[in-house]
Order: sequence, then C-alpha cells, then structure tokens
Amino acid sequence: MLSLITWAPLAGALIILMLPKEKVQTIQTAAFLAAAISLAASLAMIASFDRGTAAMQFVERWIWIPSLNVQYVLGVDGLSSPLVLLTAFMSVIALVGSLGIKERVKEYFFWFLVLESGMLGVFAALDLVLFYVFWELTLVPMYFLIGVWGGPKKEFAAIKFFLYTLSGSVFMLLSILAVYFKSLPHTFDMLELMKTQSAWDPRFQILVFLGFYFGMAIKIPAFPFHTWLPLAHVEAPTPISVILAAVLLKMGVYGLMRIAYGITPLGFAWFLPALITIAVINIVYGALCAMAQTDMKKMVAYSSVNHMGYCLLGIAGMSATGFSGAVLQMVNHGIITGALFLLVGVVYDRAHTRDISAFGGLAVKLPVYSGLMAMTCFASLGLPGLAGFISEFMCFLGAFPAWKWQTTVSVLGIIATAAFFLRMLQKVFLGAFNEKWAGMQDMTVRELVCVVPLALVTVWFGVYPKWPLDLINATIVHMLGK
Amino acid sequence: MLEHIVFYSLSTLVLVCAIGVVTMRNTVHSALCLGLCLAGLAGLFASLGADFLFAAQVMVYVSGIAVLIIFTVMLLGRASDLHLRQVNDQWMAALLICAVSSEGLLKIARFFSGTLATTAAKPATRDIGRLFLGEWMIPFELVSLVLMAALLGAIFFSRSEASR
Amino acid sequence: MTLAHYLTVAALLFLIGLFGVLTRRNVIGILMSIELMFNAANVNLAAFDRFLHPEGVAGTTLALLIITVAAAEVVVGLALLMAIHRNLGTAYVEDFNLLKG
Amino acid sequence: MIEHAYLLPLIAFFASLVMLFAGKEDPRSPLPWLGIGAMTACLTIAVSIFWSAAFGGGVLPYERNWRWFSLAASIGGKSFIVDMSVGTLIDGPAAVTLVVVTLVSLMVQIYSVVYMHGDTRFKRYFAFVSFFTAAMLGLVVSSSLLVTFACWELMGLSSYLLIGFWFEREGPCEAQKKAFMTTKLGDSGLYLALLLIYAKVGSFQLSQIQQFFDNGFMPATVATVIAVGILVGAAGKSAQAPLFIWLPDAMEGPTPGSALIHAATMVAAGILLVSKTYFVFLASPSAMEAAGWMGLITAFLAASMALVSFDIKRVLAFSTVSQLGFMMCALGVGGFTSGLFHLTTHAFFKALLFLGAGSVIHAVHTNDLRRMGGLSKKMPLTFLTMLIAVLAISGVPGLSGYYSKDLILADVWNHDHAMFWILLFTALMTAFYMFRLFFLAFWGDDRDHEKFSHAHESPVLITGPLVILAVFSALAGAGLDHDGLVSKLLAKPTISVMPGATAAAVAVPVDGAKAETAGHEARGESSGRGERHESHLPPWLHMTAITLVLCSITLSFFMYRGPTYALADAVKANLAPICTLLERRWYFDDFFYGLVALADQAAALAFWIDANVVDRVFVDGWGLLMLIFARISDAFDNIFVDSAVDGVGSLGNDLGVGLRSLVKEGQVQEYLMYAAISFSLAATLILTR
Repeated sequence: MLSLITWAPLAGALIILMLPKEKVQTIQTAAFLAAAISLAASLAMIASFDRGTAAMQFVERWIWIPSLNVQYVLGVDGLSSPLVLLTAFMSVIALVGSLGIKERVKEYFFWFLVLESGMLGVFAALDLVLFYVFWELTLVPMYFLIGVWGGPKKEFAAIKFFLYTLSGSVFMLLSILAVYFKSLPHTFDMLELMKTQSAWDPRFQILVFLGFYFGMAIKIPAFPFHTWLPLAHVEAPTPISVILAAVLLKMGVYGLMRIAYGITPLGFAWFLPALITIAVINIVYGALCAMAQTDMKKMVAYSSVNHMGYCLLGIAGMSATGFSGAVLQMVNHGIITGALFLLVGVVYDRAHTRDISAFGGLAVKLPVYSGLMAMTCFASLGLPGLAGFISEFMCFLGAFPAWKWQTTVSVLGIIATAAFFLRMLQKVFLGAFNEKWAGMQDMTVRELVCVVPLALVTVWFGVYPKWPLDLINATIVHMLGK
Repeated sequence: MLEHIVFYSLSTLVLVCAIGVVTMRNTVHSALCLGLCLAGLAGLFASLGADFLFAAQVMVYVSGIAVLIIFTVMLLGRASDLHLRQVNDQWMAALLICAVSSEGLLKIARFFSGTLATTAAKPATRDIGRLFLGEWMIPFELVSLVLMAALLGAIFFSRSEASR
Repeated sequence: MTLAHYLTVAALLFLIGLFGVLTRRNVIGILMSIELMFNAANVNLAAFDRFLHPEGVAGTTLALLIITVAAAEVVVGLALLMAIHRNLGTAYVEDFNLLKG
Repeated sequence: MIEHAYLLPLIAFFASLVMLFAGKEDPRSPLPWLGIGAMTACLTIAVSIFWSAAFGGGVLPYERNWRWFSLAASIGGKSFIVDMSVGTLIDGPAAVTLVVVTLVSLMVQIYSVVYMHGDTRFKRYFAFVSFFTAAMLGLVVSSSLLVTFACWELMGLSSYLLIGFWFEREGPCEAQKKAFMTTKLGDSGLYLALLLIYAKVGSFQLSQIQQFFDNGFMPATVATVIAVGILVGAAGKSAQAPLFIWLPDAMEGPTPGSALIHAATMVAAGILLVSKTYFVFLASPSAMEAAGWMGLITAFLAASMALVSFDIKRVLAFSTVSQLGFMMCALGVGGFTSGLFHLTTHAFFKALLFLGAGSVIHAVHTNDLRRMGGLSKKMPLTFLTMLIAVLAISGVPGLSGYYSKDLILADVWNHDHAMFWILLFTALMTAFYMFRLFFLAFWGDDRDHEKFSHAHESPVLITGPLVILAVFSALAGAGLDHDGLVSKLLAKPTISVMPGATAAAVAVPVDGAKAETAGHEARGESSGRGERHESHLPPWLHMTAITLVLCSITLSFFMYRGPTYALADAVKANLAPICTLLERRWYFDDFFYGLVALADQAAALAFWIDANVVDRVFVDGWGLLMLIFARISDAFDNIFVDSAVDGVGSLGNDLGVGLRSLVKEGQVQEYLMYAAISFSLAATLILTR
C-alpha cells in the first residue's frame, strides 16, 4: 500500500518522460492520474487505518543492502499518516494550480512528480538510509522547479535553497552514521534504534541530536536558519510555493518528532530550553518581519516562519497536547498557507505585481476572491471555527505548563499576526477601488477548484477536529507515555 | 625471450599510437592511430592468453568502432580544420595532473612487480559462455538492453531535423 | 613478464587518455581518448585475471561488458555529435556552452 | 424547551449561511425575511426558556453536553486521552440574556429592512447580523469556556465585518481594523487565562472549573492571575479603560448594526463573561477590586468625553462605554445581581437610543447634532420613544434604568463610599449629556433648514421596533424587580464549601462597609440561591440622588434648550483646556497610536536585522571560505581594474564574481579539469600513503 502511494508519482514521472513534449494534455493527464492514484491509495490507507493502536501500520520490509544492514522499510502511524495524506492531497491541488504553467510542461510535471515521490517517501520511510535518500530526493526537483520556472531572481534563490538545505543534511548524515556505528548490531532501522537508544550516554545523544537538529532546523525553518524561505517562496512559481509551504517545511518538524525525539530523547530534553527560545523567536520575530513586508508573498512566507514557531512551541512543551497540536498544526498550516499562496498567485497572475499598496478596494470587484482570501487570512491568524485555531491553541496548551513566560510572550505573536493580515486585507481589498484594475476578473473555475476544497477542509477541521485528532492521538499518547 | 619481444614491441606500438591519438593535428590521422593502437591492444590481450577478448577486441573495436570513428571524422571533417591547433590551452595543467596521477598508479604497478603467471593460459570461451548464461545472466541481459537503447538513441539523434 | 609490466602499460595508456580528454578541442578527439581509457581498464582486467585468478574468467568477462558499453557509448556519442554539428556547425567543445545558466 | 437550547445558535447560524450563499445580491432581496423568521423562532425558544425559569418549575442551572473531540494530554509524565465537550449550560443570567439578545436582534433586523433598503450589499448585511446573533447566543448558552472563547472571537469577526460594512470609505476600514486589533489585544489576556485554567484544572467545562474553585484547590495568586486575564479580555470586548478606544470609532458601521453589536449585546459580552466566571473573582478579592476600579474609571472617563461630542452616535457610544463601566464596577464590588440587571435594562434602552438615532439620521442624513434641532415637530413618534429612552438611561424613577442603577449605587455604597460619590457624579453626567443630546436634536429651532425641511417621520417598520423597545425600556425594570424576580434569576453565585482561600479573603480585616458586604455574602451562602438581594441605599441618600439627577436634567435644559446657547458657549470658553482634553479623548488614542507606531518600527527593525544580519551571518557563515575567496578575488580585481566596485554589493554578486573568475561558464573541459584535479589528488593521496 505504502509502496504504491510512494512510487506511483515516480512511475508517472517516468511515463511522462517517454511522452512527446508537444502533447501537453496527455502529459497533464498522466501527471494527474499518477497523483490521483497516490491520493486514492492514501485515502484508502486512512480508511483502513486502525486508530486505536500506536504501532506502525502497513509495514513493508525488504532487505535492501544486506552488507550494511540497510532495509527498505515503510510504515505509518498516527504521526505520519496525516502528513502522507496531506502530501498526496496538496500535490493534487498544486497540480491543478500547475495547469497554468505554459513552458517546458513536460519537464515541469516530471520534476513535480519526482518531488511528490520524495516527499511521500520521507514520511513513510522507517529506515534512516531510506529516509535520507528520500530527503535528498526532494532537493533536486525543488532546485529545478525554482530555478527554471521561478521569478526574476530564480537562480540565486534556487542555489541558496539547494546549498543551504544540503549543508544541513550533511550534518544529518553524520548523525545517521553515528547512530549506525553506535548501535549493536549495526542498524539503520528507526524502530530498532528507538528501542536501543536508552543505553547510550547523554553526551553522545546530545551530539547526535545536534546533527539531526541542524538538518531539520533548516527545513523547518527555525530561527536563525530561516532566511532561505522568503527568498525561495517569492521566486518559486505558485504551485511550488504551495508545496514548499504545505509539505516541505513539515519534513523538518516531522523529522524532529520522529527521529530527533525518538532516537535521541536525552539530547532532545537537553535542548528544550533552547528550543522554546527559538520557538518564541520564530513566532514573535516572524510575525514582526511579516509586518514589515510590502510583498504579499513574502509576507505569507514570513507568516510561515511564525506558524512553524507554533509547531516548535508545541513540541518544546514535551506534552501530549503539544505534540498532537504540533502535528495538527502542520496539517492545518499546510492547508491554510497552501490556500494563501494559491490566492496570492491568483492576483499575481492578473496584475503581475504583489505589492500590497498597488491594490485597493478589490472586494468591490472580486467578491468571491475577496471572501476566500479573507477567510483564509482569518484562518491563518487563528480565528476559532477555522482550522488554525484549534491546533495553535493546542500548541499553546501543551507548552504552557512547562514554559509559562515564554508562552506568554508568544501570545504577542498572535496579535502581530492579526495585525499584518488585517493590514493586508485593508490595503488590498478594502477602501476605494483602484480603477487601474477595472478589468480584473474574479476567480476562474480552475482556481476555485484549487482553493475551495482547501477552504472546506479548513472549516471542517476548525469546527470538528475529531477526525484528524483521533488519527493522531493514540500514537502521541504512546510516544509521550514512555 | 619471445614473450618479452612480443610484449615490448606491442606495448611500444600501443603507447606511441596512443600519444599519436591525443597529439595529431589531423583528426583523420589520430583516428588511424587509434585503430592501430586498438589492434596493438588486441595483441596484448592475446599475449595475456585471453583468446575470446582478443577476438572481441578485433571485431568490435578495430573493425567496428575505429572504422565508425574514421567515417564520422571524414563526414564532419573540413579542410580548414587541418591547420587549427587541436589542443586547448590547459595542456600544461593536464600534463601536471597526469604526472601527479602517474605517481599513484605506477606505485600500484610496482607493488605487483614480483607477480608471475603460475599456470599456462587456457582457452576461456566456454567458461565465458557459462558465466554469461548462468550466474551473470542479468548483467548480460542489461547490456543487451543498453545496446538496444544506444541503437535507438543513435537513430533518433542522427535523423535529420526535417524528417522529425 | 610480471603483472607490473602490464599494469604499467595500462596506467600509461590511461594517463594518455586522460590527457587527451582534458586537452583535445575536438569532440571526436575526446571520444577517442575516452576509448583509450576504457582499453586501459580492459588491459588491467585481463591482466588481473591472468596473474591473480587464473582459475576464473570474471575479469575477462567484465572486460567484454566494458567493450559492449564502450561501443554503445561511442555510437550514441557520435550520433549526438552529428546532431550538434548539424545544429551548431562546430565540433569544438569550447563552442558548446549550453551548460551556461 | 430548555433541553433544546442548542438550537438557538444553530438556527441563527444556518439562517446566516443561507442568506450569505443563496440567491443573488439584490437590494430588494426577500432573503432578510428568512433571517427575521429564524430570529422569531429563536425568540420563541428563548421566551419559553425564560418563562420556565422564571415562573415554571424549571431547575437551573441546566447542563447538557456532547462529546466534541478527544485530546491527548500529559500530566506528570503520563499521557492519556481526554474528551472535550460542547454543550449548553443555562442558568438564570443566561435565560434572561437569551431573551434580550433575541429580542433586540429581531427588532434590529426588522428595523434594518427599511434602513438598509437599497444598499448594494443588502443581503450580506442580514447574513452578518444573523451570524453575529448566532455567535452571541452560542456564547450565552455554552457550557465550555473553549466554546465561549470561540464565540467570543467570532463576535469579534462579525463586529469587524459590520463596522467595515461600507468598506469603500477609508473611515470604516480604519475603524474595523482598530476594533479588531484592540479587542484582540484584550483577547490575548483571556487566551492566557484559558491556558492557565486548563493547566490547573484540566478542563474547560465551566461546571468542573467551578467545582475546582469551590473545593479550594486553586491557589489565590493563580486565581488572581486568571481573573486579571479574564478582566483584560472583558476590557477589550466591553470597551473598558484603557481599551475603550475602538468603540467610538466603531460607529462608522450601519446604525442598526451598531445598535445590536456595539450597544446592546456584544459589548455586554465582557460583562457576561465576568459573570460566567464569577467564581474566579470571588476567589480573588484583589481582582474584584481591580474590576471595580476599572469599571469606575471607565464610567467616569467615558461620561466626561460624552459631554463634548457633537456626533450623535459618538455620544451614544461614549454613553455605552460609561454604562458598561457601571456594570463592571457593580460586578467588582460584589453586586452581581445589580450588574447583570443593569446589563438587561441597558440593552433595551441603549438599543432604543441607537435605533432612534438611526431614525433621525435616516431622516436628516447627518450625524452632527449641530445641524439638527427642533425635530420633535417632524418626528413625533421618534421623539417620544427617545424621550423614554433618555429618561430611562438617566435613572428617572419608574423607568427601567432607575431600578438597575439604583441597585448598583446601593452595592457600591455598601462597598466603598468614595467610589459611590464618583459613580454618583458619573450618573449625573449621564443624565446631563443624554439630555444635552436630546435637546440638541429635538428641541429648539431648526438650525439647518435644508436638513430640517427634508426630515420626516420614518415608516412603520422603523417606528414599530422603536415602540416595542420603548415599552420594554419603560417596563422591564419594574417587571423584573417585581416580586424578587431579578434576585431569583440573577442570584449571585455562592461558594458551597468555604475553602481556605476565600475564607481568608472574606476574613480580611475590614471597615464597616466591607463587613456589611461580607455579611451579605455570608447570608447568601447560608440560604443558597434565590435569596433576595438585600442592599438598599439609605433613604436620605436615595432621595438626594434622585434630586441631583433631576437638577442635572434641569441644568441641561437651560444650557441646551436653544435657540441660543450662550450658557454652553460660556462654559466651554472658560473651561477650554478641559474641553480640549475631553475632545482628544484623554489622549488615549494618541497613546495607542504611539504603540502602533512603535510596533511598526519594531517590525521594520526586525526585518532589517533579518535581511542584513541573520541572512548574512547564518546563511553565508557556513560558506565563509567561499565568501572570503570571493572577497579576495574581488579585491584583486579592484587593484587592477578600478577601486570603484561597490563594496557593499550583495552576496549574490560576490559569489557570482568569485565563481566567474574561476571558470568560464559552461566549458565542459574546465569542469572536467577540476574533476581530474580532485581525482588525481585523491588518488595520489590514497595510493602513495
């Protein structure tokens, strides 16, 4: 099952490679089919997912490289299954958003599907080598997707993204090797390592943790390693921004929870005071930076920094509430920020500018667009009844008992978040209508198909979060019950 | 004694021709040198007792690849090229690299300076056949796949723009 | 004749090939130099087979595979060269800068 | 009906959804009648709940819960799954408030059919109003603090939407943002209070939290922090000092919407929240004191600002703030019953005032009191209903405001005499400025003939709600005060077991007044709920207060009856500095604008740091060698070429320059060369070791 989910996009990519590049429609159809198979399979997986157990499910295990004891192990639990579903779902959404891509269509969809395979693999892999391979597999497509189809400074953004994240993963690789040689018998199997880690001394764990953390923190992105994000987001084409925000950032937090916490809990515990500080900085500082932006996309990018801070906050509390809040926040942030990027892309497609002050009064002319944008912004700033609130609140709930002052300071971040979103809404949608945009059309059917599902999910998770939370709970309770 | 004469003469032939390949101005000449060099190598294989390899070398390289290259050279060749320098301006650096590398490579060679052949050479064709159709079945098939792909690729690339 | 003799010849052949790859301006020259390097490897394989493992034929067989792959490589390389030559009108590598961003 | 109380918010919510999404936007859309129908249904339910609570055998509080979702939680290293519930909790205050909210909302919606007629976003307006009502009803009936908070925020959203309803103009946009941000600032206090409550109690169910407090598990200091958090939240929503700045600006929205949200109901939510969590305050005397003083200061400041304003809606807004201050003050001094009683009566007469003002604005198309005058002749019905409302808010005996204000003053008198005198003075100011408004609008000559000549009495859909609300404004006080109904329904919560913390609080050495209050509490405790609230002013004081109010009205009459305003002008000229102070709203706005500017500067600074420090140091630090190399080659270039190369060029350029000096771009053989160099070095190093 998991293999199907993971490899279906790659198979699609190979098929696309064989199609002639003029047949754009065939290529798009093939890409859709591949992503849809993946989504359907992951839906089926979730449907038969046992919510009562914390054990790994749908495990597939084959020997891969016997001499190094590397295995091909896939499996999901409550931590990864929502993320797998999120990835498959957002990929389909982003593919719809990608229909607007007009140049080098074939290469685009090829790289896109390779990227999707890599992302799904990261969440499903249970062997460190496999994990690392998938982790790196996401880098190359992302490099090309930003570097070829991006904005004016695309090459620089792509290079910066690539080198920066690569340098982080090198440290991760060191840590992976370290745990491999430390474990007896030598193994890369995460589940085995989680069992044996208790015998390792704290100093070793701390070192290994730092290696892992460095790799993950760049992906998350945690202060001070976040500066690649705004640049990459601004330069990337819209669907790629969506994927970047919705899925790629989650790989970091997921890795932190699954690997850094699972394999080196002592190192993790040692790092907590620093982690909470970083979380607070991410939240407050990210929000402040967003406030200073005039480019909508950059503002949303910084808001991502802020929102990933909530995830870190939840994790740093070391409580089940915070952990499950962080997982839910990952999913919700994926959906909400994905929608935000799509919506910013909509206006960029029409106006070719994202400058906040270039607009004004769009709500008169584009009621549907404005309504969706307002809803998404409110979801992002944590309005109850929409998805962002519950997860954000859970992160705060989880962190509060352990870190009272830090959490209190973080609440400031919520206010700042509200401030910049409201300012953006006011400048772009409210006020006197800017006659320059008199010819602007409201959203097309294709754009609605992208955004409306996300909006519906946002409301669903906001009003009735039982469904995703039940998926997560058992695993988290087990993880922290130890 | 005969063995020595054969080896040294063949080696000299191979190396001189190889130097010719990389230094000749006229590409046709260097292609001819390549052919000669490959033939010499075939001889070396024979002196090593690798009969099947010898045959393959002669058939594939000497009569196949070398000829193909000569044909291509002649197809593309222009008279105006003949007086052009065929070596670019980083030859000194390349020489340096080769010198440095030779240090390492020759050191390995020296390591085996006492190793003599212990048994007489024997025909190996039968064993190779066994190997290919038995234990090495998958690489064998893969290589055939590669050849097929190369064939298709060559046809694809060399069709003229108009016929596409 | 010791193994060292053969290895020395192979090493020199390899280095000449390397030199050619680095310095030839003509693509065909580079291709030919690569062939030299391939053959150097083949000599090594055959020699190892003869001197170190006379009972087996793995080295020879591997050399055969290399010959096959080399043949494929030359064929594709030359075809590519033809295509490039047709499009760009040159066979000199310094004129190809498609890799330039 | 009480078991179906959950229907109230749901009906309103679905009505709002249907109105928002069904049909086309049309100034004559019939959809608003759907909202009105839904609200009538809600009113029926609310009245039946109220009836059974007041006169039937309904047992209050009534609680009913459903599972909402499950949450993983950890306590002391153990993790488990806990259930979050959503449900209804109907107690006396809720039963009363439900009627008030549904009634006012219904009146406002009927009124709006005419008032908003012809607006391009006609349908959307009603959807927003219904949505707001749903959120407010949800807040009232909810049994869980989490749901309460959610509804609280949703009300903030609907307030945002309604203030900015006419978003084409700059004013409403600024106002809506200001309102949302200011309340959000307050909400963060509430947010923290929720976190703290959950950290201590492990539940958001009000009944469970109350039990926790009743059992005395909550340390007094923590209770104080929680109470302060709730107070901050309430200060934001209920426009208490210093967070009241948003409410006057909020008047940019449509007047009926202002009547519902920014006068009658939403702003009362803060008071309601404090009453819902009153047990927290009972556990923390200092928080009670803080609430009392906050209310008092707010009441005074707002009343003073209302004295000088000439915008009819602003005056009403300030009066709202002031009256909310009264309520908060009452709650703070332990007058639970009186505070909520005033909330009820205030809802009626303030809605009436706003709708009356709307009727006036509808007729003359201006908010400016200086351009009105003499309207009593043109709009008799509006004039009469407004008179009732103004009398009620001033506390003239017989009308509803009198009863509730009287109770508040009595409670404050029993608590602290100094507070009483300030509050009494505020009440006098209230009477003064309300009649000032009244006289300026309806009395005297027409000052603007053009406006005056166009003025006319409003149609029946506007005057109808006015009359109904006027009846309630006149009679609600007496009706509720009759037979101890108010004391029964709005009984002060008691603490069943006297725990250490509260016992200590009550046993604090007190002066006479406090001892009396404590005595009241003790009596309330001994006999449980439903005991009639026994606080009255001494008769002499009572009479004095009434006399003073009448004097104040008379003063107002002489100053503002027209046609000339010599007295008023003279006062103004002599007290110019004070007038300026009041007109600038005590400089609270400037203070907050300063804060906003500060936040902006902080943001700019943060971004500057991000772009110039963090980006430089951390992104590029790892590639320091490359950077240095680039610099060296850059310098090398400079020596030979020119020294004018920009020294602070971006890293991108530097990197590019560095790389370009290394290779000619795109030359395969050069790349190969580097590969070969590294290969040969590696080979040599390894092999010759």
